[in-house]
Amino acid sequence: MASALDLAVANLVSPMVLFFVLGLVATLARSDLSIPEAIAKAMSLYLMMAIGFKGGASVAQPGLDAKLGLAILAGIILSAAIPLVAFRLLMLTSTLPRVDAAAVAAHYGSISIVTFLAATQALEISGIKFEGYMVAVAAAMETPAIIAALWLARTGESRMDSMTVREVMLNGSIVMLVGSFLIGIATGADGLKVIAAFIIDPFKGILCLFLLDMGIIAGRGLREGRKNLTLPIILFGLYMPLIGGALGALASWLVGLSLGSTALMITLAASASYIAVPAALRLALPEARPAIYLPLSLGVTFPFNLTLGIPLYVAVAAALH
Amino acid sequence: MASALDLAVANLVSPMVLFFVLGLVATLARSDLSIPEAIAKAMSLYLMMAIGFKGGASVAQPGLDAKLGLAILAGIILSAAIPLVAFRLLMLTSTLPRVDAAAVAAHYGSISIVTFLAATQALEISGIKFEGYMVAVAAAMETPAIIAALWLARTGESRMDSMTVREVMLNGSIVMLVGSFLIGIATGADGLKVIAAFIIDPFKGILCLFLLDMGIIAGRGLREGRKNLTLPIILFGLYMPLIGGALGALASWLVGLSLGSTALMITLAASASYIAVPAALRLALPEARPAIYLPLSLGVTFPFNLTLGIPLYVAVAAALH
Amino acid sequence: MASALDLAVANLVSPMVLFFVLGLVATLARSDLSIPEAIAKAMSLYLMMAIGFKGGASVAQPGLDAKLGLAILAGIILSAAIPLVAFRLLMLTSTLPRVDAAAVAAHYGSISIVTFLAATQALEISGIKFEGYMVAVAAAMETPAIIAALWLARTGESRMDSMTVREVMLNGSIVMLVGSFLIGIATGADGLKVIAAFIIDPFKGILCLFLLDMGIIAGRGLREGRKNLTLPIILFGLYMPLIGGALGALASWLVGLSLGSTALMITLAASASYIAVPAALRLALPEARPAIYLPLSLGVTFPFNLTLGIPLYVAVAAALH
Amino acid sequence: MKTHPKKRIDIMVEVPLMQRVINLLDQQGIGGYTVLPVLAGRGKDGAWHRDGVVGRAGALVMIFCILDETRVDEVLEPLFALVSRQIGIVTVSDVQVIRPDHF
Amino acid sequence: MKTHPKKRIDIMVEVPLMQRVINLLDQQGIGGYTVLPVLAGRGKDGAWHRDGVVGRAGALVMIFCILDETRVDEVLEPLFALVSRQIGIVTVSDVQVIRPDHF
Amino acid sequence: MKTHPKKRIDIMVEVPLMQRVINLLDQQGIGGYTVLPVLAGRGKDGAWHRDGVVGRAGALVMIFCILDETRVDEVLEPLFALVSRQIGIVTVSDVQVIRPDHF
Ligand SMILES: Nc1ncnc2c1ncn2[C@@H]1O[C@H](COP(=O)(O)O)[C@@H](O)[C@H]1O
Ligand SMILES: Nc1ncnc2c1ncn2[C@@H]1O[C@H](COP(=O)(O)O)[C@@H](O)[C@H]1O
Ligand SMILES: Nc1ncnc2c1ncn2[C@@H]1O[C@H](COP(=O)(O)O)[C@@H](O)[C@H]1O
Ligand code: NA
Ligand code: NA
Ligand code: NA
Repeated sequence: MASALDLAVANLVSPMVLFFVLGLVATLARSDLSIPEAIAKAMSLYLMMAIGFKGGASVAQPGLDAKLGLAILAGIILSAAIPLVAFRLLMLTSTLPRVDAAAVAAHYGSISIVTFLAATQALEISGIKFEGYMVAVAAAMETPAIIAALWLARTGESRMDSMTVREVMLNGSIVMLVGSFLIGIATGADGLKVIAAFIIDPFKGILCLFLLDMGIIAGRGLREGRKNLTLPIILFGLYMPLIGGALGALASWLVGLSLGSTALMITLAASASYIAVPAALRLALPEARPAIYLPLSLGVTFPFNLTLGIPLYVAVAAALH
Repeated sequence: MASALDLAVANLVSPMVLFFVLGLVATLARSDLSIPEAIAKAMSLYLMMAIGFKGGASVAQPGLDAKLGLAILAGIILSAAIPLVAFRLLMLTSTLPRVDAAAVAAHYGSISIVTFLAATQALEISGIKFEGYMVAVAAAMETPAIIAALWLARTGESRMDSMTVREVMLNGSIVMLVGSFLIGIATGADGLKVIAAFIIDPFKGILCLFLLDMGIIAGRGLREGRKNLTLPIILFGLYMPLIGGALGALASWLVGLSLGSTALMITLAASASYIAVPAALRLALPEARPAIYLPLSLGVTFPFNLTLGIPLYVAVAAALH
Repeated sequence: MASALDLAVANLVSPMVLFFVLGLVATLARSDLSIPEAIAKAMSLYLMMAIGFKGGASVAQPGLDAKLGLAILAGIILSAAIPLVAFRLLMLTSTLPRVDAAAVAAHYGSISIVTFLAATQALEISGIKFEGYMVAVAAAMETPAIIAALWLARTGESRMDSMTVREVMLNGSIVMLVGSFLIGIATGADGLKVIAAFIIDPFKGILCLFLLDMGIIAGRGLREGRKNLTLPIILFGLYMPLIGGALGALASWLVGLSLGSTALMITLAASASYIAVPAALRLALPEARPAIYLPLSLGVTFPFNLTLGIPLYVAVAAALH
Repeated sequence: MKTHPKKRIDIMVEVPLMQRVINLLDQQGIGGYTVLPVLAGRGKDGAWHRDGVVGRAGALVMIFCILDETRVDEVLEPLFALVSRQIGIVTVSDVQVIRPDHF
Repeated sequence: MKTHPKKRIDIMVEVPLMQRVINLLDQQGIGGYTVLPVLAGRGKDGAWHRDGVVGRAGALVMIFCILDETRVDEVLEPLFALVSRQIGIVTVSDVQVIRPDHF
Repeated sequence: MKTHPKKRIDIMVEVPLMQRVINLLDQQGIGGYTVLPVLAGRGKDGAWHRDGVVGRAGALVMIFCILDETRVDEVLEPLFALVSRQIGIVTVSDVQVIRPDHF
């Protein structure tokens, strides 16, 4: 496992992680360092565009892997199944009311694209390839968890009406990700050449800046969270990724994904949403407290995955191949 | 005309057009996908800077084409003449009140820089050169149409006072375009080398993102517009570019422009403003309803030019040479 | 001194300076050209990140110059000493009340990072190397001047409480600069390679856009300032950089800095703050009028340094070696 | 200059709810509304800040509408039903307008 | 704490008109004004949204100024003449201030 | 619908002062507050504009809080002590709320 250790270290001292730490530390030290909302939104759109387009362009390559369908199916099942596990664990270990437990569970079934991005970078460092369609898998995993969680919450007055469904399915991030993926497929390698200088060259640098912002938000989450996050909940934020990741590993093994795609599938399963799910739950499950699930996902699980989780998931994927 | 068809197809499946379509479709599907105002403004400034600087730097090359002056003159005449045609057609075919007809006419005399940019990309694809001074022509065509339209509106209380004139002439976009053009001339190829990695390499990618935003705005325009745009007006938004373009072709032929510059002159004549003119008319002709001219220019004419118009204009230019 | 003249000219017709002039002229002509706040903030963060990271990465190179400590010490002393000189001069030559004189003095002890950046570009043009640790010197010079000025102001009720100190030390810009510097040291040349396409390639272009914004702000400052800036104060804004620069030259000579670092040290000493100091003084010395020190620093001293000062400082540094 | 008394309803609501509030105002046939950006805030549900927030959740906007006193209740009742379970606040105040027909 | 009654005029106006309104307030010798950003809105002239808008047209800002009751009409009359043909609304309301001299 | 009278305090304050005002409101045990962005303005200390401003100085924000009449003075006095030397203004006005317990 030496190489795994190397990767772990390489990951920890990568500019991406260090800029995340910078944002986190600065915020905990109460610096006023912050990224304007408009810039954060633009960077997020940029990352969706880049990862989606690249994924699509590589799928467009001759010899499309037949596993695409299976992988997406596996992703959907994971997204819907993980909340059931998470919910049970929370009801057992914490004193969270049912509705909050269901809300938190939804986040862990869904995914975090930035964690996914960080994992692709780690794979690059180790020179491991992965299938472009994993982007589609990521998109497919965003929402099923929400349905599962609403069912778990079993509140008569849940507001998952047609309008909400449409808003969740068509939230800006997903549309940008899927749209860019399709455009990538349509224009292929030529299209990629056209805009490579925009979506490939500066990609890593923008990811650093975005992670700086994530660090700032995580720091705010931790500061706010202190009041609401009890020890059992914090622990859940640390071991749940491992459980989700294990299920992701199992699924990848069943589908027979490549080493790189396995690592990404584990990462997706282990990551927790902080964009699509919170927005959906404010509409569909307003009683659930954002003050619980936002700091937990942003302040505990995201940092864990970014620093320790990803190298571990890559190592596990390697061990499975 | 096979090559024209090829170009038409190549244009339709170019990332730029596809991202425009993505924004349009997402908005019509009521997705909340949107680009923050600050980012849209910044991208617009960036595009002005890039196109202006590149144009200036190429003009700075030895052997400045003597046609510069003639081309600008032709542009000014086109900008002032097209509204007269447009106005008559609207008065004949639609039930628009005089003041609205004049306002719409102004937009078609003036120009859309983004349409111009898209045309330069189409020329690049087909490997057709064009003169850098066409940027100056574009700038010169922005405002004459407004004067013509105010004269057409003949409202006693038009507010085209000195302050308004200054504001129209010095609106941020024009200043950025002309200023960058002059800086490009002053610093020439060396200056271009200095900032090429900023204004050339990522240019196409940023144009894609900007067109995504244009698609979103066009979609909003169409949704809003439905109420106010009658069939005659919508048709006008489709055939007027062809008439304007024809006049542009005639002018180019008289001036004896090169193939590429002819295509751009046709595009300029065919395009409709949505920045300089609306702002000016809100000051000088407040009775004219933005709810008519904005959706028409953004939701009908811009998409038409971007998708079908440009390849056609290039083909016509080719046929003339 | 021919080469100095050449540099002066080369500097004046560089895109950076010309875009600054564009912003200045446009604003004085009352154009509405403006850069959204969010973009200005993002560009400023970007510049801090780029200059900090590059500095750190170069420091990480084997053979760290032992002069780092001495240079930082010299910077701190300069930052604290220059305000004393500036204050005396203002009390002698102007009718400014004590508190305003102290506030202005603080700005000239502290530094302007953008002036520093422009100087590094001028050095590049002339192919002169400089030590990466000068970034750390710049950071170290930001705040001592504030302490000195508060002592000069001698107002019983100065509010330099612990909270203010923390806010000044941890203001976003400094944290970004120092943080990126440290990350640059940690990741070294490899880290730089990872994000070079983001922080090096487009750097000059973004600097141009940022200087355009500085020109706009300087123009606003001049328009606002007319009312409050008397001739003695304006003159101070022109000769004080020279005095500060002279002290910087002396310090560099004592420390034995290289040619490039000497030019940068002179520039830092000659430059006046417009970010860290104003924010600190609004907290610690609210009686001091921003309407005096902001236009003076932004509208008089910054343009002087950018256009004439920097080439002069490089020439002086060359003369000293 | 003659002015006419109207009411101003200020609605602080979570961004995800915004469209629903707007739809409600439209259904009630209100003459118009305006949406103001909000930077940050604190309430019983904790503090939040707009900077850096990527998603739509966790941030609020302010929607206000000027309307006739007689219409206030028509709006407040369905509005309250919509936002009572959400984060946010609603206030009503008095304003004077010049063109009463406009509202 | 002793407070003093003043009036607050809120002016929603199109961005292209903003400078003119400000000039008018300056000419009237008003103590000051504040401009607030506006995100979106709907009125009889249709709906608009700030996002993505590149030009200055089609978006509005809010300008408010606090002033003495006695000065309200001096401002309202020329203001009305300026904006009556434009998109936008004007409201007047009561506020209390601590430093009456300031306004 | 039954509404209850409360007071709204609007505080225009320089960005560098914002955190202190917020801390003060927290210390006073106020139910909550909201921060609104401000674009530009003019007062006796001159004009300013948010665009392009890089640093935190030279720009203002608006903080408002809804609270019970009985608490207004508890807030105004320390607030005035804090901002009296700064650039900015404070106003108080009447509002009605639906959920009095909230404030
Ligand atoms: N008393 C108050 N005054 C002003 N704004 C408030 C007040 N209470 C709550 N808010 C705003 O409404 C948001 C939600 O309030 P809450 O539901 O109490 O958390 C807060 O984040 C504030 O932005
Ligand atoms: N009743 C209203 N309440 C609040 N804002 C309004 C109202 N009517 C109009 N507005 C605002 O004023 C703008 C222009 O109004 P109008 O001229 O009626 O289209 C609208 O886009 C809204 O932002
Ligand atoms: N009479 C007023 N009405 C509205 N806003 C004002 C008024 N006076 C001052 N302001 C705002 O408060 C800021 C500071 O005011 P001052 O301290 O008088 O310069 C100004 O820049 C305006 O944004
Ligand atoms: Na997951
Ligand atoms: Na045209
Ligand atoms: Na200095």
